[in-house]
Amino acid sequence: MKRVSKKKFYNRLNELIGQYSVYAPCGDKIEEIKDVSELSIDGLLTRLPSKTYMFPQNEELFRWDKGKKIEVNIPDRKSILFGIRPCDARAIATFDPTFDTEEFPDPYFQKRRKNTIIISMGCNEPEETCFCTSFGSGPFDASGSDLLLVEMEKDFLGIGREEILELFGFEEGKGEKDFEEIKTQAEKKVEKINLKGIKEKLDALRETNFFKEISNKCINCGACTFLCPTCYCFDIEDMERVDGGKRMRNWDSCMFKIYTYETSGNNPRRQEELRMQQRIMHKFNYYPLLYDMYGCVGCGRCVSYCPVNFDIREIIKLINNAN
Amino acid sequence: MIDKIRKEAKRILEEGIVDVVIGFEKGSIPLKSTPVFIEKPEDAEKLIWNKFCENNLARYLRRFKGKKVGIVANGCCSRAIVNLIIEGQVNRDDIYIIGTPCEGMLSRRKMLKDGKSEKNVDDSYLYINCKYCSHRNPVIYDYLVSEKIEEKPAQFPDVEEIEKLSPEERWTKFREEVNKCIRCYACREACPMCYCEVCFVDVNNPKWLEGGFAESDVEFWNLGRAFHLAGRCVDCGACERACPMEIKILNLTRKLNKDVKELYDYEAGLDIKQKPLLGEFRFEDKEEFIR
Amino acid sequence: MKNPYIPIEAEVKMARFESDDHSLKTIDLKFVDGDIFDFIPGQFCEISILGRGEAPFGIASAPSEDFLRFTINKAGVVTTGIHHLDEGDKVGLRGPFGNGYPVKLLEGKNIVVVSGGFAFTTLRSLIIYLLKNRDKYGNITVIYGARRPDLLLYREELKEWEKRQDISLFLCIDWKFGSKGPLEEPAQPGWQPINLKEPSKTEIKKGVKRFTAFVPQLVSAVKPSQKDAYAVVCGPPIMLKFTMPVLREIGFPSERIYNSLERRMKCGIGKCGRCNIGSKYVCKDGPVFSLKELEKLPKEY
Amino acid sequence: MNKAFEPKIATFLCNWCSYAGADLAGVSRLQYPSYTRVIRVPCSGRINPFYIIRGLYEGLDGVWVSGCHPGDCHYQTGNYYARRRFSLIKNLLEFVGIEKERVQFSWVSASEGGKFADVAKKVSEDVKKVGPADKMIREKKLYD
Repeated sequence: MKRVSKKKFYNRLNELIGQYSVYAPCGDKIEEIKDVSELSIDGLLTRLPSKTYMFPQNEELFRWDKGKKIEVNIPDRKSILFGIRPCDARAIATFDPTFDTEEFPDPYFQKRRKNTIIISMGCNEPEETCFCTSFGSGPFDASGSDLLLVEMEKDFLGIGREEILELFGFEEGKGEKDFEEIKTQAEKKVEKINLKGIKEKLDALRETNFFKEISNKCINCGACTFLCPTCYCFDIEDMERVDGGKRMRNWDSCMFKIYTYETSGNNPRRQEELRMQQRIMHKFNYYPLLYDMYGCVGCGRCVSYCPVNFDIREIIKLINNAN
Repeated sequence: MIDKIRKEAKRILEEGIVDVVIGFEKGSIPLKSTPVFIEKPEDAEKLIWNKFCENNLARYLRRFKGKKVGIVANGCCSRAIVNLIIEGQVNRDDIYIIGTPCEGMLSRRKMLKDGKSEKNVDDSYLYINCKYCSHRNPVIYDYLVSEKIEEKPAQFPDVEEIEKLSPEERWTKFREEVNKCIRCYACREACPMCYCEVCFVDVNNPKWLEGGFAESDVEFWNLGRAFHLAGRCVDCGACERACPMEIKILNLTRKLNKDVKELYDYEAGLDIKQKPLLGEFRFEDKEEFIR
Repeated sequence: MKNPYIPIEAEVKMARFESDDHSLKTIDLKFVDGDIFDFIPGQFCEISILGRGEAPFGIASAPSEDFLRFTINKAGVVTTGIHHLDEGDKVGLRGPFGNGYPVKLLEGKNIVVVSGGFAFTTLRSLIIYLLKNRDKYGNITVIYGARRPDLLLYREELKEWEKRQDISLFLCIDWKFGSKGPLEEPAQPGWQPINLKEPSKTEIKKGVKRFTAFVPQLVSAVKPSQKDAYAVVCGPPIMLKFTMPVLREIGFPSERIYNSLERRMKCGIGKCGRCNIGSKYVCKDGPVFSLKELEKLPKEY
Repeated sequence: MNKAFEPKIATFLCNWCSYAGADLAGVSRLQYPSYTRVIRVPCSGRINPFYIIRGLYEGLDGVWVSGCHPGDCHYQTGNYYARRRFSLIKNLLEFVGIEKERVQFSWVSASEGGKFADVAKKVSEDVKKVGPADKMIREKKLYD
């Protein structure tokens, strides 16, 4: 098992801040840091998900000047995304099939993705809202990260790509046993929900009254989708300024009435339950169907921040029971 | 108290007085109660009432148009119902109100932060609007589950504290709070009074503000939403509790409530015969600020 | 790497109002640099007016024409912006997006085109394409209706097609000033009434091409043969709702009814997430679906 | 910035009184600062408080609304309703820290050309005193 002392690791990270832009959790958000001392990774999950980095809340697609001459600036800088949790790291991978398509590649996402080293931090103490193990993953799942750190008392254990391990000066050492123990302990704390056959179950429920019955509680705010690390819906909006303008890409949410509202006044998802259904179906039916993966990583943000406690885990259980 | 709520809910469902009862059940995470919609009398056992019933159930009433609805309502919820009736959104005859005097709800997040549990918590963990609540008893009801409790006069020490600051300090405070906003509109959707078909942020002609997350946009949004509640806010605090970013939205709405109370001696949602604040006027309204 | 979000600059070569009330405007575009891309009838483009936004519109010109034509109803911010355009003005264009009509599949078959209102745009593209490659296709029947005569698009071309022998065109209008409800008498002189209660019993005289009716009733009256035929339908949701049963009654199986849908779109490339019907994106996998495909999807359209 | 600060003040004037008052001030050759940008509205009751917020959002240094004296409204009661809205929005804006000088209201009748000039002077001075607006302004320029 590769390991390195925390001190050495942080020193190395500090050194790299010149070469790379380092983004890390700072309080509620993921922000660029200029020094390791700004870090605050004590909390488990940042309130805002990793997509705030990979797919910012608002991003400029292009701008134009007075003569309407279009100019595109895509930031191109090597970066390190440090200290996010494994679920957040895997969430970034769920964006790939949508944004990294062959026909219409998304250069903004792609460039950032290619330039970023993702260093995630295993969760020794998962919260009770976590349910990552349900997706065949877990609090120490290294898939999706270039390097996964396991926090020991004084050291970090590292799992990941060779060259990244080398970059941070990891050395061969012991620790398999400790790691196994931490891992089993942590996994025990995470609720595992049965997702077997959920896609087919949802197919069967589509034409029924199921969603109408369960969706009464949902108030159709965007808290779940905005805090969700895998939700990627966006809106394109022009912003005009005195000397030109810019076209922005802003987060949007399938929970909003206006989201599908057509100019003609027709709204295919006028009813609240249809919008709620869209969210669940997208995550557990369309995504598995199209890309063979779930559109959910089990981070539990929507569970803990939902204003009305509309628990996605409970919905899955209801779906399981409905069949 | 819970028994009485359950019994009454069961009775009105059995006798066909209502089609559905809106109340609270135990939530899936600790220190949380969650809205529940009871349609079968036997399900009435699910209903609970505790210190964590923090949503305003009046928010759901408009969904059940044309149905007879029973609702478990405390002071602020009943005020919201009154306001909805005044504004012609719901019909008094369609609603059966199970009134529950309420001593305030506890702030779940604050308790979690301090590691408090239900047992070792005190009144300092009450939500700010509950702490200074002036209408703890439901203002209208068809059935009251317990004796009315003592009312306190409306107080706004939290607002007064901010008013004492200098403009710059107030601005910094406002900015700090509001800039957390991610514009998920949870405040709007949780609010019983925010029922516009198309919200002012969603209108694109006139386009009041841009859809981005720039400081000016979130400031406009929060100010605009607060102002739309002038004279309508029932001070239930649902917006602040719903906010995933914990913005102190109540600062703004409570300031408006304070002004409304002081300037016009008006409180929203006390009586069905009341007129909306901005829909009436008095000749002697104050106008010192006008040159 | 090609950036799919960047619009290409195009110039308005022709702009004219289509209807008397100036609610419909037709613009012809050409790229400032380079020729027009190749496309299939039924595909759409995103037209952007910098500063106002962009919106998707079906291409109304055929691939054989040397311009891109769009006919646009004034409804929102972008469309109002387009209505303000004059010849020589510049717009941004992205596209072509979507799958288009299955022109290869239609080869050798009879084709029934049903359309209502200004949804006729992409069908004009299709009809011109079919006429251009006339020998590859069988009988072509076009049934097209609008509220008023002036809301029928491309009236010059319609007149021309009415005279042609190799395409049978049936037009209808359903609106008369001051009238309420369905019309039993001609809405305008020259527009024959049909039996609205039992439209299938109406006898259509040879040579009569103009009727007073709603589109579904006209379809029922014309009774286009389903034999070896495909139906291509595009129109407002309410028209689709009533036309589908009529086509089924005539005997069109659902895999031979093609349908062009519309949805609110932003990106046009299957990313922004709003135009899906079930697992299909209207912008990427559509906008043309066969009824058979749609039956498999949730009833959200 | 060497140039003296010249504020921009959006001025909403009621068609039936203040606008005529401004006219009278002009006809009477009364002098007042030219920082006001007049927008004529049918009544002070027409002023959506969002206009005021929007004005600040657009980067204006001040917003001044002027209507008829209470009792004189062309539409009988428009200014009474407006008065309630104005006092609430003014207090709210002050509460969040917008300087109170930036948002001003006045009653000026059609015959008060003198008062119009006076108020215009006072409003301009007030706004000038607090300096350029720096709060709630959306990004104005993209290029430097």
